[in-house]
Amino acid sequence: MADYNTMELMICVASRELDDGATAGVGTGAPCAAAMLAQKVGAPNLIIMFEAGGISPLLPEMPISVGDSRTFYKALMATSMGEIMETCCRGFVDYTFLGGAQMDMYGNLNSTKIGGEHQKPKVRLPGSGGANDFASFCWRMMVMTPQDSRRFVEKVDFVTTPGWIKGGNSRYEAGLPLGTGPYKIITNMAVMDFEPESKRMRIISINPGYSLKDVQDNCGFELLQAAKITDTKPPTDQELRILREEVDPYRYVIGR
Amino acid sequence: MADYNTMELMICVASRELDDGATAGVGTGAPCAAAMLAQKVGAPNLIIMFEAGGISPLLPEMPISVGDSRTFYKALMATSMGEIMETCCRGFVDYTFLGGAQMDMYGNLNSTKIGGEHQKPKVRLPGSGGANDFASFCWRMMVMTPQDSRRFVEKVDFVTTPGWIKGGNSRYEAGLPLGTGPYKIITNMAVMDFEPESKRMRIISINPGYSLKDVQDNCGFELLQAAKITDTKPPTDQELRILREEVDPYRYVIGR
Amino acid sequence: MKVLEEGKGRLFTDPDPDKAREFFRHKSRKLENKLMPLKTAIEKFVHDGEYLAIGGFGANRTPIAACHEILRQGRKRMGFAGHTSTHDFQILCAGEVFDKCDIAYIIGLEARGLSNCARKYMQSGKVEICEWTNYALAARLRAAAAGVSFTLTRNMMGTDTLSYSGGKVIECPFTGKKFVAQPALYPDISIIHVHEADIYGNCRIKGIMIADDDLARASKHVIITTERLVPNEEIRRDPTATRIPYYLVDAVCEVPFGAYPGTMAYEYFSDEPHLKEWLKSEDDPEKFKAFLQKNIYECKDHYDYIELNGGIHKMNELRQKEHMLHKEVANG
Amino acid sequence: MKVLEEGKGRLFTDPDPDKAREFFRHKSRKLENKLMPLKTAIEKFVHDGEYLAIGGFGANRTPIAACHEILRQGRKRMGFAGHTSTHDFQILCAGEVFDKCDIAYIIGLEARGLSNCARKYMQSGKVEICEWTNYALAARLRAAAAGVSFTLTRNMMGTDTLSYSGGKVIECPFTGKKFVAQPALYPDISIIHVHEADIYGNCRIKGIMIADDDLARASKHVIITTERLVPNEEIRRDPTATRIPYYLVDAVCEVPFGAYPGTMAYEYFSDEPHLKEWLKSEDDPEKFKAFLQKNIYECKDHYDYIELNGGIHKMNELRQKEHMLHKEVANG
Repeated sequence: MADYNTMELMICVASRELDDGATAGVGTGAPCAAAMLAQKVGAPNLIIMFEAGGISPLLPEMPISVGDSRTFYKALMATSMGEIMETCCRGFVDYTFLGGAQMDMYGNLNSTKIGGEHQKPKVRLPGSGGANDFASFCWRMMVMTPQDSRRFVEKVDFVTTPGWIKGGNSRYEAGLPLGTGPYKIITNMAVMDFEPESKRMRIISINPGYSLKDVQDNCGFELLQAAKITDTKPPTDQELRILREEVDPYRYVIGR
Repeated sequence: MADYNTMELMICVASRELDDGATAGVGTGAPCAAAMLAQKVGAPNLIIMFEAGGISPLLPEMPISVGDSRTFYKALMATSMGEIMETCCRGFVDYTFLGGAQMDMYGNLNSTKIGGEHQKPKVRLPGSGGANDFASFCWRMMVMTPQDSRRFVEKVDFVTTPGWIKGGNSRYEAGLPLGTGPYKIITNMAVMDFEPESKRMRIISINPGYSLKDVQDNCGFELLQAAKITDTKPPTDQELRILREEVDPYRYVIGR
Repeated sequence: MKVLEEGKGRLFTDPDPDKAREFFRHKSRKLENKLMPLKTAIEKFVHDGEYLAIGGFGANRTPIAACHEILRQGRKRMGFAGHTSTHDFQILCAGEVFDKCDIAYIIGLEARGLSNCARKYMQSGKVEICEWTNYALAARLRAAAAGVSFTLTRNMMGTDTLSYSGGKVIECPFTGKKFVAQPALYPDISIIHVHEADIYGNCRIKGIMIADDDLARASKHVIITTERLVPNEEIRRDPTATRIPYYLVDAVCEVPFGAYPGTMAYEYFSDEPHLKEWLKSEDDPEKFKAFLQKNIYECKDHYDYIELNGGIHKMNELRQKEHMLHKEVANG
Repeated sequence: MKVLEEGKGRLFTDPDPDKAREFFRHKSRKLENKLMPLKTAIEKFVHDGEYLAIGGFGANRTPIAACHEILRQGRKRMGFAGHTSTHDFQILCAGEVFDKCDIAYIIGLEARGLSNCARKYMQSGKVEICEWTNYALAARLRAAAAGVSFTLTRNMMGTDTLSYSGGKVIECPFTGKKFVAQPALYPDISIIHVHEADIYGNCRIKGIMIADDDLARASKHVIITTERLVPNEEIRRDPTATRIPYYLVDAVCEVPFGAYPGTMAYEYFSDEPHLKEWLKSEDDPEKFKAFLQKNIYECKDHYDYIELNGGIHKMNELRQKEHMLHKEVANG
């Protein structure tokens, strides 16, 4: 069996979620690596959009910014952030990958602050950026993140980016576009989705080398369990080779 | 004294209203001729904008459409109608020239219909086009039109384009941008403005060869009179020469 | 939300962005060859009873070839966006293609005069109408392009144009001021003529955009007619020049001189004598019937029509006329 | 108008379009030479207490030279649009230039890491903040550019981002659905770095626009820094390429490499080692003070700074890096 690290595993698993001919709004780092890998493995027609305005570039290598020259290198269009977000809001963008310092059982994300007063926080974080926008507009929001109890918390300090809000139908009652919402959470230990009624996070597959107990022990809230929990298919040699040789040869991301 | 026709007179008089360094949203025909004449006489820095998207072209000749190639020939920018109208709405455009089949004492214009039911009019006209937009957004709206009682009416069949609405403060109470409104009406017989309080049309100068009585006799409503009514300065030889030789050599407009 | 005043006009399309999203969700994003004959494109994507919008501005960069084909295929009962429409409107009225019309500018051909045929049709009572302005319709397309249900404008207030429109006057919660809420317009189908496109539908437009960027984004289906095809590599060479991205587009039709007898900036100027002849022929219904038979119904395609009206010699003349206007630009 | 929910954040600028109109009414539309040194432009148009916005996206096409000059001139108590800001934000925090901030994205340098200095400043309580998103601020600029007091978006709802913003949730009178009304943002001054401009301020931008088209239109004053000047004839040769028309612009400053150490697409790539050195130097306050002295305060202008960091040899290296990425484009 192939040898791989945590980041490589998450990227390979995430890349399989992106189907051919779909559109994805991605950022830098792991999400971009997953999208590039998908294009080179199962989804050659995957269309990548960057929030700063790049549409479907022929990415020569990983961008260091969602607005650097690579994000519109040989692109089909170099446009504005407004147009990218409007395209998402019109319903043209299928997937987005996001992250955050904290996430709750409904997939709500915090990237704004931890502790203290809002005007004088203990720890200030970057804020929404385009995360709240992508999560509101794209059909399926996914998260790639290492799993531990400090990230997976009962209550986030600040809801920067919408998940299923308070569960049930609360996301749509709040006014967000119908049919959108968190789809999959991919960690070093497992893959989770959300139970259709309660919209609570649910384990659907466990990664090689981890147990159900590991996953729950490293989560600050109770995880639901799918009727049938499968084993996450490990990265194939082909996935690893392409990821290491073509997608991230300088190990910017997989070297972390 | 120079010999000239009605159209030439109106164009020359209108052109003097456009000051140097101002911006004007104009259509085809007489308004465009007036703007071109102004550029060649007293206002070389007059900026012409066409609603289809042309900004400050070096007009080689009169356009036949506000969207034909001449309207952005060597222009500073070729953009969208939305941007032109937004520029007007932001307060960047000083003047516009409009016309209509009917006008009332408040400068409200009708270019939509005459008689009959709205869904089955006796005479259907083109509608607003960009007229209502220009009249709502530009600081000073002017009209060039031959004067007769069928055009200058007590009540227009349809208010397509806003003048001072019902007079007084009614234009701003309706919600239109503060400080905008009809400015001057230039006819073959006279030049009119609007009395500051009532906002009713008022004679301020009489064109050569006409009397106060002619002006009132050819108007379907009572015209106010300025404290001092002057004689309209007739076209100068220079204005006529430039208009005939440079602005409209084929007499598209002045030949009508 | 408190509405202070509203027009009595009926909306011919649904401004609900979630319904539009549901449609766009299932629209293909695949980079696939969309090249097809114009005839096929009109058959596949223009249907009786749907809402149609035409790009360009009157007789400038307007897909005239497509308008003729719509008449040949006899489309009826459509809704139409009478937005900066002139010769295109004149053609569609001749075919009585629509019976619902959002009106901004109709009937007129600007400085050229008015179309008797179009005027008679609009006075016949056969067409349900709703009044707007050029900017109001542009703002309605902008709302749809942004995926929301309305945008604000400061026009129309205080006039009958508002009273007979579908707009609503609302009070701004930040300033207390009045604005018109212009409802999103999502056409079922729009047809846009461009300078260059690749086979996937990535398009370039030179000169004024009018409202075609938002029109393409607002429309559920888009047919592109293009003066010429360019390779996808050329599109990718200069992504800044792309104005319409391929995923908005359903059909790409190569139609050189597709805007004739109108103007196509940087390509050819309008055929004014022919447009005059057209207007003149409308004075006599019998004469006009024959004119339409000859110029549209008995033509197999746009090239039969061009052949009838001077063929390649005329096209070259019109190129010269445009070239005269754009010497530096054309050479630049 | 009924407001269903609203954020508690304070608006740092007035969304009233009539007040903005009154200002724009008196802004010169004359085609006049606006060329001046960057130092002069900052002196004339950037004032303590005003609201500032910076174009570009983080370290991409960002007017870094102008940010340094603002520090040298010691501007204070400004409002700032923390919109897609990264290295620019890091610089302005080092100078404690602003004490009011609309936040979309701050502190971070994307994949490069976080700025300790910026983070400490934002945790100090010295800065009054209001939360937004990248698109929310773009939508606020869009409203201002359109001359209205708000635009609708479908983001932020259901989150604390809305609760701490200045947005209001309203009900659509057409669909009954909820939307966020994003109040117009009219900055007092914005600074935008472009590829080409003429002396009047007509500008061209290659590649992504980000939000700079609307930013220029929304701002009361605009300073342009440009990689190079082009003759007005060149602008008029291809009016389709103009992105910012001159009448929006107050000052044109020719600043080659003006986005260094960031990326200027088609010109030069970012100086990643220098950006790393910058981030690293922030770990030790004394070290960072010295770093700022050397790289900003003791520099006469941007060229002293470039000289300190490799001069023309480094610039050529960065050109090569960008050229590598854009071989075909650069040659195309």
